[in-house]
Amino acid sequence: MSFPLLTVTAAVPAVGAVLTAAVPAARRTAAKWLALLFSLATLALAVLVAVRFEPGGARYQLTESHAWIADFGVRYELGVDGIGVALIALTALLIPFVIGAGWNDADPLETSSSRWRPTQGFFALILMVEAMVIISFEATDVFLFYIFFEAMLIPMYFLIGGFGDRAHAGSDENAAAQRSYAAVKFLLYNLVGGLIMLAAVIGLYVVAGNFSLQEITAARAAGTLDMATNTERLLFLGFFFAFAVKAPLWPLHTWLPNAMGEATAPVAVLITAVVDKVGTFAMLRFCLGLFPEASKWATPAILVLALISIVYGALVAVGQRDIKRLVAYASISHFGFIIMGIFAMTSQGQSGATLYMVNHGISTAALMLVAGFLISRRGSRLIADYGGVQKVAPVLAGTFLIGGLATLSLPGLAPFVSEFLVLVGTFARYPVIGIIATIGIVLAALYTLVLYQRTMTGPVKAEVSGMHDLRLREVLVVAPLIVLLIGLGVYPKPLTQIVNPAVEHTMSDVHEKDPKPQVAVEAKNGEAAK
Amino acid sequence: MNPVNYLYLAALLFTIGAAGVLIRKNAIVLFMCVELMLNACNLAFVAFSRMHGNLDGQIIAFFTMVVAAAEVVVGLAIIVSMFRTRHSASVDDASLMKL
Amino acid sequence: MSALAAATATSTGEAVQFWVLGTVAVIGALSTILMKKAVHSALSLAGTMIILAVFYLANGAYFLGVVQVIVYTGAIMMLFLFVVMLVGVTAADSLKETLKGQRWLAVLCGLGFGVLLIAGIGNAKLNHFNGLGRVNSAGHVEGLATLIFTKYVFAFEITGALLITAAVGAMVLTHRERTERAATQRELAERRVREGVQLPPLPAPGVYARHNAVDVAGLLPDGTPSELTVSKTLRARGQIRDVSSQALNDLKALEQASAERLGREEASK
Amino acid sequence: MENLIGLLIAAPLLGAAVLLLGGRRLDKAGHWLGTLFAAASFGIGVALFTDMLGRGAEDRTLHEKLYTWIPVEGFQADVAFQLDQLSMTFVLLISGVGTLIHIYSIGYMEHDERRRRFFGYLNLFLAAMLLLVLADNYLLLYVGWEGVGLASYLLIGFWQHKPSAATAAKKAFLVNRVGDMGLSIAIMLLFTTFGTFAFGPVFASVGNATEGKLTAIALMLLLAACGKSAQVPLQSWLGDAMEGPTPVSALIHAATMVTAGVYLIVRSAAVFNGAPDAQLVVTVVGAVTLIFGAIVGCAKDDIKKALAGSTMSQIGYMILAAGLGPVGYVFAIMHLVTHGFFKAGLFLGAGSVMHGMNDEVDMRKYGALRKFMPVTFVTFGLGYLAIIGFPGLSGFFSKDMIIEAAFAKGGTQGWILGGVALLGAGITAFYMTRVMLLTFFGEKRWQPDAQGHEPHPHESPSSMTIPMIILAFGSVFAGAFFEIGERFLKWLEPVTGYEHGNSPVSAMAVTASTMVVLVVGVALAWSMYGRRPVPVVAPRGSLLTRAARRDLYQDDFNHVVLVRGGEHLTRSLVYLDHSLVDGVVNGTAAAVGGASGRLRKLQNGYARSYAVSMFGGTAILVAATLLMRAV
Repeated sequence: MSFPLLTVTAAVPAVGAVLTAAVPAARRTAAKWLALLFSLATLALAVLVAVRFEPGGARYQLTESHAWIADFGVRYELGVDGIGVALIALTALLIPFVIGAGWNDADPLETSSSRWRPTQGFFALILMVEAMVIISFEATDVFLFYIFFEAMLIPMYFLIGGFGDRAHAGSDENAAAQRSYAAVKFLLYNLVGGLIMLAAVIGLYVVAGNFSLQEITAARAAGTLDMATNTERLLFLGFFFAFAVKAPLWPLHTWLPNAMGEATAPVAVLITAVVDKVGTFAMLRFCLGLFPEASKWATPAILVLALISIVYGALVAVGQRDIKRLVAYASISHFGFIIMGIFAMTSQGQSGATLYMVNHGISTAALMLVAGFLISRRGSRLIADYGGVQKVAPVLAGTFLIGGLATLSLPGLAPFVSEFLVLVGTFARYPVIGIIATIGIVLAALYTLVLYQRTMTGPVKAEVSGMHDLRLREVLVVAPLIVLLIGLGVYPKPLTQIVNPAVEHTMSDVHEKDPKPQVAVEAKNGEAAK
Repeated sequence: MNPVNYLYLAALLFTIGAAGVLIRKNAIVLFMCVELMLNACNLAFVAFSRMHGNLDGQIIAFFTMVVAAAEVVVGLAIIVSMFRTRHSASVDDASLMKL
Repeated sequence: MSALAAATATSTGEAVQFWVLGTVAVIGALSTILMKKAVHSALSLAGTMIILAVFYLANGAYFLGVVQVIVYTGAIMMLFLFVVMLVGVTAADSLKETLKGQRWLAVLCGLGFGVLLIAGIGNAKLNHFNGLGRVNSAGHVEGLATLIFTKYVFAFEITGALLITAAVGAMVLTHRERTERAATQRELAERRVREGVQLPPLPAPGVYARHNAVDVAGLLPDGTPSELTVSKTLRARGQIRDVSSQALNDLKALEQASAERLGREEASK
Repeated sequence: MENLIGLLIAAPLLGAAVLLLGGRRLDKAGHWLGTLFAAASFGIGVALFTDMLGRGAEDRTLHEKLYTWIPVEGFQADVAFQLDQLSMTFVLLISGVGTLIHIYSIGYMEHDERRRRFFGYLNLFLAAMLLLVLADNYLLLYVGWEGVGLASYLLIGFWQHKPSAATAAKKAFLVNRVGDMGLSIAIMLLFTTFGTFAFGPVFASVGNATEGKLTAIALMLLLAACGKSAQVPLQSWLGDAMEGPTPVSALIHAATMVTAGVYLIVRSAAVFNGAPDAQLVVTVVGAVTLIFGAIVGCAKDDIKKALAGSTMSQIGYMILAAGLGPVGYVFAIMHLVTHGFFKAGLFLGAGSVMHGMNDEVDMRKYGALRKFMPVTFVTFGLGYLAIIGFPGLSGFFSKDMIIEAAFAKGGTQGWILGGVALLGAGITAFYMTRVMLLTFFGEKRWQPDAQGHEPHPHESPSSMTIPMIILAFGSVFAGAFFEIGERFLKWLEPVTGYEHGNSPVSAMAVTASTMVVLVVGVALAWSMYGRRPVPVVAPRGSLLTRAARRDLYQDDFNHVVLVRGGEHLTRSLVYLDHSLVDGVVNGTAAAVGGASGRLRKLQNGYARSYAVSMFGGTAILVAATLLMRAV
């Protein structure tokens, strides 16, 4: 039996979480380094996964399969396709930055008792989330996926509710109340989605007789497994609802601004850049693979919802007064793009959507983490409390601007590639929706630049005049992200190469082909010799 | 006379016993009502035994009696200890298991 | 009532017996649940059970009928009566309902359930009637014993375990371990002196011309009854009979009568 | 030689990276490094140019494919360059004028503590602009297109501590984004129509597409051009963009970036040639902007804003020419190049004036500066003569050609367009004479600035005057050089195509009428501003003047409709999000909570009450069993 690389990749952060949690109260710093070490080890393993993955090979690679609950056909089945590899890499990549950015976020307050160990808990929970997210990306058994899809809510709940943003406008009690509201809202919202999905998972088992994604997808594609039209649609809606909550899609989005607003910036990054990706990933892998006909049936409605998400999220972001909520609404807009790309049912759209997941993760991380550094300096999340920061902290302002430019998909930065692919892919099949979605790029510029203008430019406010620039740790956190943004924007081939074959498989799952160009293209006489 | 009448009688006694359980507050009387219900069942068993011509019904009735005896012993012990602590045998006074 | 008749068919005699005793059984059951005093309920229930024992006999369950009388009516009901006595024999239950809607719901459910049961029985096809003649051929008790010790032996053993558990349980629940040595009489006397509340023995109950019982309080010099003269238990239950007012009334009536008489005498002068 | 094309872009890009990442260490040498990288780019450009001249007209086009940028099933975007005569023209203009302005900025930004960063941005701009003109497909062009937008954003808002600068930068970026929307839709249309967006295959197969498709693509490209080139209706950002440092205005908002729209249209000539309706729209946009800009230029008292109006107007000429089809493409580019010289020169002159006048921009507070700034006066004056089309100077040739081509359109359209172009020439003469008179002639009307410093006008340092002199040289001779032997025409014709228009009016007549209009314009300006003293505080003016001062109320329209409307929209959406969308969620939660609270009352703790429920439940079960049997 070959080395269970995928299991190990998911197990390392889990072990790290346990060990970090066990560090004695007095050795806080050791816990931090331990967590960072384990996250880096996970990153190394993720890189190994990416290296061992052959883009031209079988659809699912590095597979592992063991019987688990034999009576119900539940198996411990892991396997990755290109989309999974890309997202595992993203997750493993972001966690060290999340840990680095949250280095001091969970230090115990001086007033608290010495036996309390918030720091250990904070980092252990982050690693726990990482482990669960990674295994969700790897699972090819629907039941196995479901378990971890739901289980990751638990550590997230504690991360949101237990480690709030210390920069809160209200009193401590007020902050605690809002934090617990946000955490409960996050939990309940996602649990409701998960519950409906559970019903659909059971329904799927009744129809298909097992939980294996590969088997069911193959049977669906080959036409050997027939589902009644209505059954398929109901099951699809059950799955899609859960993913749409997690993603989040309008109008199921309202938990995100609360959660991101109240959580610390690294946890907010964890929510939007890592955990939410499981939702969009699952749409691509489970919804389309298991229910191709129902997916096509639901496409128009979903595209309209995605379009509303794009425009609505961007417009509401413009009206926000709180930096982190603004980023949250911007993320809602971006998730609209991702979902639109997935359901455009073109290779460009789906490749673009996958790239978008990765790029959005990186760009939001860059913007949000810098925003977090900014907020921690001034102690306020309100945009109006800032002004002229670029004068006193030019590096901070510069990185903030680059993060913002990535958010507005400036060409040359990674998000542009994905956003354009999504738009082209959508436009090829649904021109009107594609054109309306381009409004999103104007609105993105609006909320980003308004945010930058109000916080960074103008006369220096008295409260910010003493602000110091980014520290070494902070630069180390942000710089690699920016390098990645530029690198993937200029040369996205390593990513597309892994993703393309997987997208082709998905396209064949749903029996769709790209629309052909409308006119024949003539090679230019002699000149276009490339 | 049709022996089915025994069953009607059993049903009637059972219902009366059940109503008693619901109406009475005194734990002792409540227990008596339970006994009444059990006896009604026994009567039905015995009648069935006769109708079907085998003794299994009687055996079950016999077991019922044993169980009823055990139940009464424990139940009355509970009542006594309850009375000791709160000087009342009313089941309504033992209503602490609520929100 | 012969064994054969019980085994095969219902005689007119049994019918008469059923209707008469059945009516009494229902009345007994009703009074069980409607009597205010627990002791009355218990007696009614005992009556019902004896009638049921008769019915068992009539149905050919001789062994069970006897057991019913001996174990149920004899032992269990006595246990009930014992506990009733322990708790307070005369304490009347208030039949006033405290839970809102409880009584209506109970009656409704009871009626509905009864109707349903009776409808169910009426619907069932219960016309065949085998009698116990065949199975009792080798002797009734022997037949039962065979079943108990063969087919139902496990259930039988388990009920044995249940009974033991119940007995232990009852002991555990009611038994209170003495945590200290009981005080001797001398110690009690010394404590009484030390506390100095009531040095001499408690006063005796009142002794009257027409009343002479432990629940009648003796009178203090001012004519009010003294609670000290009555047993603590009776006091706790509020079962003290107060005859002082009667005595005072008598006295008053006497004085009035003598006054009238004296008045008349003065007037006549 | 192909390998050099990449270097052309790489040099300033590297410069930008070095300067922006280098930190304070490079503060001392940053400006020299930046200038060096720009000059290197110009050097490479010249080398490529000589190489190109050495080859025949047929094989002058060079291709270089660096790598495949976005390889996705059915969608291939390459990082590949195409250097032909059109690109070459732009390369030389961009790197040449760019280098001059780098040199100028050394002096102009001398006292700014963030000078290193300024040069970094300038280098970034050069790289993006070169990428724009060298790209061999629309998507890569888009990268350059947004890149110059970013550089423009950074440079307009360079003095970020001024709220007005930050706002102007944001406005420029946003308005440009609206145009970019057009470009991205155009690329999407190209992709769905042709399956590719590389210049070569698209232009070769334009004939296969329907006219409707081509018109749609062309209109979207025009929208993009309107955004970048500040054409009506997306012109509003250019005036505000003058908040940036003056070299920026000269380089980006006069000579190069704003002309990118013209480049786009001329580059997409094949598409536009197939869509006559779109071409008509292009000419209309050009003509309207031509007049619009000219009118705005007449009323502004801010010297840079007056020049910005003029830029708008001159680009209107170019767009008009580009809309005329093969008749006008060459002249559009020719005017673009000559405009690059004289407008850059004019802006640098304005910068020199401001440099000497404590950064005062109000022309009403200038006057009589010719004595104090002789070099500036002469170079500015030459630029002035060039722009109004003084015979023999460069503007004369290029503008004249456009007017002639407009008449050659034929029919009523030709008369209208030609008339508008002619009128524009007159207004140009008027407003430029006004600028000239107010700034250099008349009484001195200087006033102390806010801090009470009396301005001491003086000539600028040589790092500033030398570029001005070179540009003035270009303004004077470029036109004649291009026109003699129709050099420029022959140079560009292989790329853009050319056909001689048959004008109903003879060339001589056009030239003559242009001269007449010119003289009228100058005379009118002289009579208004030369003969009598100019008031320091602007008079109320006529209705048209007041409208022109407010950019013909276009900004007010934007403000009321877009800004206010947008604010209301976002505010109500935020409210709706909170009360309606979230309200439904919270309402559901509250309803569930309330129902539970009521259900909780059933758990009253009374055993008898539970018994009733049990008993009732049993009764229901029995009933159900009976019913099932009955059924």
